[in-house]
Amino acid sequence: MPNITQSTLKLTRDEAVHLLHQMWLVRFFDEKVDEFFARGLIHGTTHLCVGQEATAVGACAVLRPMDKITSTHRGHGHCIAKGADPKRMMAELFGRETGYCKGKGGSMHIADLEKGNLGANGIVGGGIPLATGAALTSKMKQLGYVVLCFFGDGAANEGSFHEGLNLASIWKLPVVFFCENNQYGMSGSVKEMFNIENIADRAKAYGIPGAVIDGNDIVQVMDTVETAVQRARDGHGPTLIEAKTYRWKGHSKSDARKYRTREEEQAWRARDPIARFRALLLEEGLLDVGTMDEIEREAAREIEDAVAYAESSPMPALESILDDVYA
Amino acid sequence: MPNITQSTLKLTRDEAVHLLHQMWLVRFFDEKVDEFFARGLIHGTTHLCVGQEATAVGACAVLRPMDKITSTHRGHGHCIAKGADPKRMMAELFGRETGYCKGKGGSMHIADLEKGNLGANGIVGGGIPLATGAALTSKMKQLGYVVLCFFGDGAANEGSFHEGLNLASIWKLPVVFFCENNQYGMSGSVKEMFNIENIADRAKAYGIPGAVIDGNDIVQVMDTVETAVQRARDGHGPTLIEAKTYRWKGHSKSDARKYRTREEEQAWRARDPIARFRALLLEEGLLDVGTMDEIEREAAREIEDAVAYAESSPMPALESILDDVYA
Amino acid sequence: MAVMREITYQEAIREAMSQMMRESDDVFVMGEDIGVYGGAFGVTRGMIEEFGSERIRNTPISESAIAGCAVGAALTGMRPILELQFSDFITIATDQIVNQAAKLRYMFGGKAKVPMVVRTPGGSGTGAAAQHSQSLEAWMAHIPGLKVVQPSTAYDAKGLLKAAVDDDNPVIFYEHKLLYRTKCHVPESLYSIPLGQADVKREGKDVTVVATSIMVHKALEAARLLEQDGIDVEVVDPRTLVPLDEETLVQSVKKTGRLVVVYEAVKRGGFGAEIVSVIAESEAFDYLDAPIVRLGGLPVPIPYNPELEKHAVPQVPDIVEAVKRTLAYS
Amino acid sequence: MAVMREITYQEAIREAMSQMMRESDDVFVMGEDIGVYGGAFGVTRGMIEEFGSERIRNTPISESAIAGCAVGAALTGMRPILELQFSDFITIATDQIVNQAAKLRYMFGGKAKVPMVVRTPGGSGTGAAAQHSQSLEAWMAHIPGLKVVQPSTAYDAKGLLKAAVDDDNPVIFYEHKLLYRTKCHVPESLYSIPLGQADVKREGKDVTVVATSIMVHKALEAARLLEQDGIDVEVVDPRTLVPLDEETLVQSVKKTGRLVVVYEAVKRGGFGAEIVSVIAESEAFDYLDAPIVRLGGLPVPIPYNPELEKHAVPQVPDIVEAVKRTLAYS
Ligand SMILES: Cc1ncc(C[n+]2csc(CCOP(=O)(O)OP(=O)(O)O)c2C)c(N)n1
Ligand SMILES: Cc1ncc(C[n+]2csc(CCOP(=O)(O)OP(=O)(O)O)c2C)c(N)n1
Ligand SMILES: [Mg+2]
Ligand SMILES: [Mg+2]
Repeated sequence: MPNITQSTLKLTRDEAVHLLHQMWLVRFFDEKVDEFFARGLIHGTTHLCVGQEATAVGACAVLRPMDKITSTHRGHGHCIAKGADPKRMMAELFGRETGYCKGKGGSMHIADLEKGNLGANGIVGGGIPLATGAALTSKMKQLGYVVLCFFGDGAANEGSFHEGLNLASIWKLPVVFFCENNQYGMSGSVKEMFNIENIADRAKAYGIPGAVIDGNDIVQVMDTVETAVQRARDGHGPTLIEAKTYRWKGHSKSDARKYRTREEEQAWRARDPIARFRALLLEEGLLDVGTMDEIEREAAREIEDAVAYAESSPMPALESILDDVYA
Repeated sequence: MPNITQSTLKLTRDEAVHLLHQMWLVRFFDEKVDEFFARGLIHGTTHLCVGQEATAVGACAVLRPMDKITSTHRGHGHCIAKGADPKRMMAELFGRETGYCKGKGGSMHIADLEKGNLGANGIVGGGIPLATGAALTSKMKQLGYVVLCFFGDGAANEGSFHEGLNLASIWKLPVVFFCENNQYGMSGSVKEMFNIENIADRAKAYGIPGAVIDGNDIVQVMDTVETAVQRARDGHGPTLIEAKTYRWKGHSKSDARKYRTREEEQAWRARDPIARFRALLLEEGLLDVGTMDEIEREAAREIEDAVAYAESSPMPALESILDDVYA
Repeated sequence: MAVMREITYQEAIREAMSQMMRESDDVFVMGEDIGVYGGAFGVTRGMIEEFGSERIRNTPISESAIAGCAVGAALTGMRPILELQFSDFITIATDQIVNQAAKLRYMFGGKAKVPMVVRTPGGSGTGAAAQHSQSLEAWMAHIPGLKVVQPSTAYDAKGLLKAAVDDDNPVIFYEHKLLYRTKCHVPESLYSIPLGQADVKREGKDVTVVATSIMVHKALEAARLLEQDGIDVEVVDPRTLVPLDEETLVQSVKKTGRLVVVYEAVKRGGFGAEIVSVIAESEAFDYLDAPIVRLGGLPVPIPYNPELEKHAVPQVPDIVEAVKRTLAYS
Repeated sequence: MAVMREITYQEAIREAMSQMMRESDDVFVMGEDIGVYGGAFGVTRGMIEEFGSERIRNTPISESAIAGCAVGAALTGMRPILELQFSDFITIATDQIVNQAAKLRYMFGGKAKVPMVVRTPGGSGTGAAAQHSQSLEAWMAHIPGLKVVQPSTAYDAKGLLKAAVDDDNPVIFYEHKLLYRTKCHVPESLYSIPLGQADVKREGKDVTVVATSIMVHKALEAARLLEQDGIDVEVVDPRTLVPLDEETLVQSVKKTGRLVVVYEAVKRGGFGAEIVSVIAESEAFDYLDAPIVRLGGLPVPIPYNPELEKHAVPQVPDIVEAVKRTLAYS
């Protein structure tokens, strides 16, 4: 089985700016959502990806606009990284007519088809066969796009993971399976739910390459995904990437986090993907502190704008409830 | 990952007699069923295991009476090997009241709970989670039994395979997963449906031992299963065994076998598990030809008796249709 | 007068698929053993020879992935036809059909469409017992976002399949195993029967029998027998459960004043209950001269023994008796 | 007089499970995040501390395997309670529940039994949108071999759960997310409410409202409002859909002559259709003074926006209006 080798990616200054900006957007978006949930201003439930910015931003950064992603319940980061407008995302969380789903989908169902985001999914593992099907279209119509399929460690124990990866492998479909292993499902630890060290070892069960990477290192993420995407685009089929990372917040709105220790959380916070990227950029001399601080402030402003947009957007009309069931 | 090593099993004469007898019972049973289907005397559909006698008989031979099995749509061999009475099996195929399921189940649903056969299953892969659950009972109640779970190569691409093996592994349940890889699903070849050489390689995905064996060599089957059963009984959890074999007949009653060549079929017929076992017994001097021929005749007689029993058994009363839906 | 061509239900379905595949590259078929094997019931026989293995895609035994794969392909511009080998196996692909295919468009605020057809054989009568003989169409009809079709004749099968493939929504297309070999006149050229139009298979004035799938044939046979007793039965075949042509049903009941609903699925909770309710809530209620009679399957899994198997679902004499019962009521 | 203890629906379920687990080693619970997390809705909170991780088994996210594992355990002598985190996820475990648990006994000619309970929360109202808010109980009620329970109060939940666990058959036990925090008097000691006994939650003579799960509460509230207009509503809660206490429903309708059926599930093909049909076929038909009125969910996936979400299912004013409509009919 071929193995993915890591090389050091060379970033341009513009790319660095873009990536850092995106990471902050993701972080601020979810921190804002967290705050609004706590204040009871947002309805339903939500799953925040604070701490996981490097996987979403890094993986999407090496995709072309025509490439597609499938996302998960923890999907705000993927969505922003694939180019969505935080305004319309926030509007969706506020249940507004201007939201990506006209207020009908909410956090777990945001999709942005124009940008190639085939949608978050409320069913753990539900997006895996969908990604396979989208890749089949690419192959059958020779469209040249690749599908990047995000899913969590928990999803890797669903039957859809197994069936989807096998199907993609035997049909050599242009899809990259990207597992964000944040160590837990809702509360189930990977240590209890798997009897193997690395989820990526499962690649062998389908005869495809597997790679285990540090999901808090955006450069490694980009590097690995790029190799896998290229492989897929060249017609050699899927790859399974496992990125080790951590969600800083609880699973969803009400989570006392009894299943893990505060020490463990601290240790992972010390591996903050944004701080690490900043340090790298500084070290490499690509961006200075002032510029980076300004990028951060700019992202914070955009999220404030998104909130203002959402708050001032109209609610959907009650009659709209019957629309869009059927095409 | 630990590996299973093969050693040469020492058989007693009695054991040899028993095994050979069982293999013939299985063969004659299914050949008789084939004939009756062709003559339109049996209703429904059937899946014959002619050519696969060594897996069913060998695997069950090393089980204790208290151990359990789960079986498949191609389950007559498993059933006989676990000690069922061919009379009541044949009666079931004839839809009679004296059948194992009172005529309600038919070929795909024969179960013999007293002997530890938890049933054939019409759903490909359906028995895998059931086996896991039966093993959980053994563990929770400390009953000491092991569950042997039969399934086909095709079933190894069902989500239930993945989920079931993972669950059994993380809970270290006393179950042995035994894949009868007869090279095809209904028509799908393992060459097309898998991108890996050996299905047993999937054991690595669950952190359990895997073994690939010649499923037409009954001694190898017994040897390997015994090691796995011991491991399970000792509390070390499941094993995945893949036995390479072949079904001589079509998938079910109407199958033109266009998906494979007559040459391939001939090559596998040349590896007849019964002929090979006979040759071994002769070579080892355990049984002579005359004795072996008599065993064969005796088995044939038993199957004739089974047919007579089935034919002379009463049909279930129409009113019985409402019985046994609920306990 | 030219002799009208008759082909089987199975041939009609194959012909419709082949003609649509010739017309559009977006249409393709996926499923287990649909290649050289021709499918468990022979429906796709010969198609791989014409269309090749890229468009007649033999799949692994992975119902959940293949259903989800069809959804993903539909979402991105293809028009897949998924052959699910037995309709009982929808139970393995339920999430992908019910939570994904049916809901994506709505959840996404109308931005997506999922034009896919799941063709799948339902029903009992082949001796395949409880896990291969169910009629679970009521489940699918309960799900907003899905359309549900149950053709009873070769003619309807061809035209409805064309409409289903042309439809931009997921359509569950229930075939019946025992109908595959039934024949009737089917035009050679491709035609479409709109989803949501019931068909009055026999006009009558004394009693309305609403029947679906194979029960249409049993109802027609019962009607022929009842005619000898001077009873004039109207047989209405909804053809599609979703959308349901309520208007035609209501008009028929208003005309006859009596209603018998016949379906093969387990009576309890079957779609016939919805038909009864639609009538009981409608203006036809006032025209009813007798309680509605529902005939459905017994509350049992389908048994193997052939006599028990037949006994598990309504047969012609049951319909005859039910019609007489409703007429005797006063 | 002693003050009667009131506890929540959630506490009642937990108490029933704990008491049964103390009585029998065969009873255990399995499900996702039911350990220290206490389950997605907190129902099992504290139980792992008392019973340990062997009997409060935290599972991987593998709905199909855990359902099948429960079936296998039940078949061999345990009495598992499976917590399926959201009832929508039955779609992933459908085969194991419908093709295995429900049918094994029958297919095996009566030799097996599968005493397991699937506890699972249904319903909308929490803003979790289309994949987490369904009410699919009608599906399960359609399947011979399954029993289906829908408790509407803490009192009923405790007693029905006891009966469900004692039952030798697979029972699907639908909890409602919005009922978890509702309170009422619940005796401390363990008691059983037989499956198949409807409960007349309010006696009345003018109109019968049959309501299930959370709709029982909405119907009672509507009844209080209608009382002010001098309308006397009888509210009947079937409590179990299978077995269904047809007798109590029929008697109530014979008494009042008018029937409104209210359920949260999508109206089309929901279990309310079965209730309507049972009445339309029964001797109560002759006593009906108006068409039956059915109130159910709109034919849409449950939307996220809270106002739309409420609008998707029947509310108190809808029931008030429906009752008035049926009374206005003549
Ligand atoms: C099929 C299914 N089962 C269970 C759930 C409930 N649930 C939502 S998220 C989650 C944990 C998922 O874990 P993982 O895949 O690791 O993703 P993470 O939340 O860690 O990002 C669970 C159990 C669900 N939404 N879908
Ligand atoms: C879930 C499911 N899918 C499909 C089928 C139809 N079917 C019955 S047997 C079979 C092939 C099974 O192949 P394998 O597991 O290799 O067993 P074998 O028949 O070769 O013994 C298929 C596709 C089924 N019964 N159940
Ligand atoms: Mg996780
Ligand atoms: Mg096989």
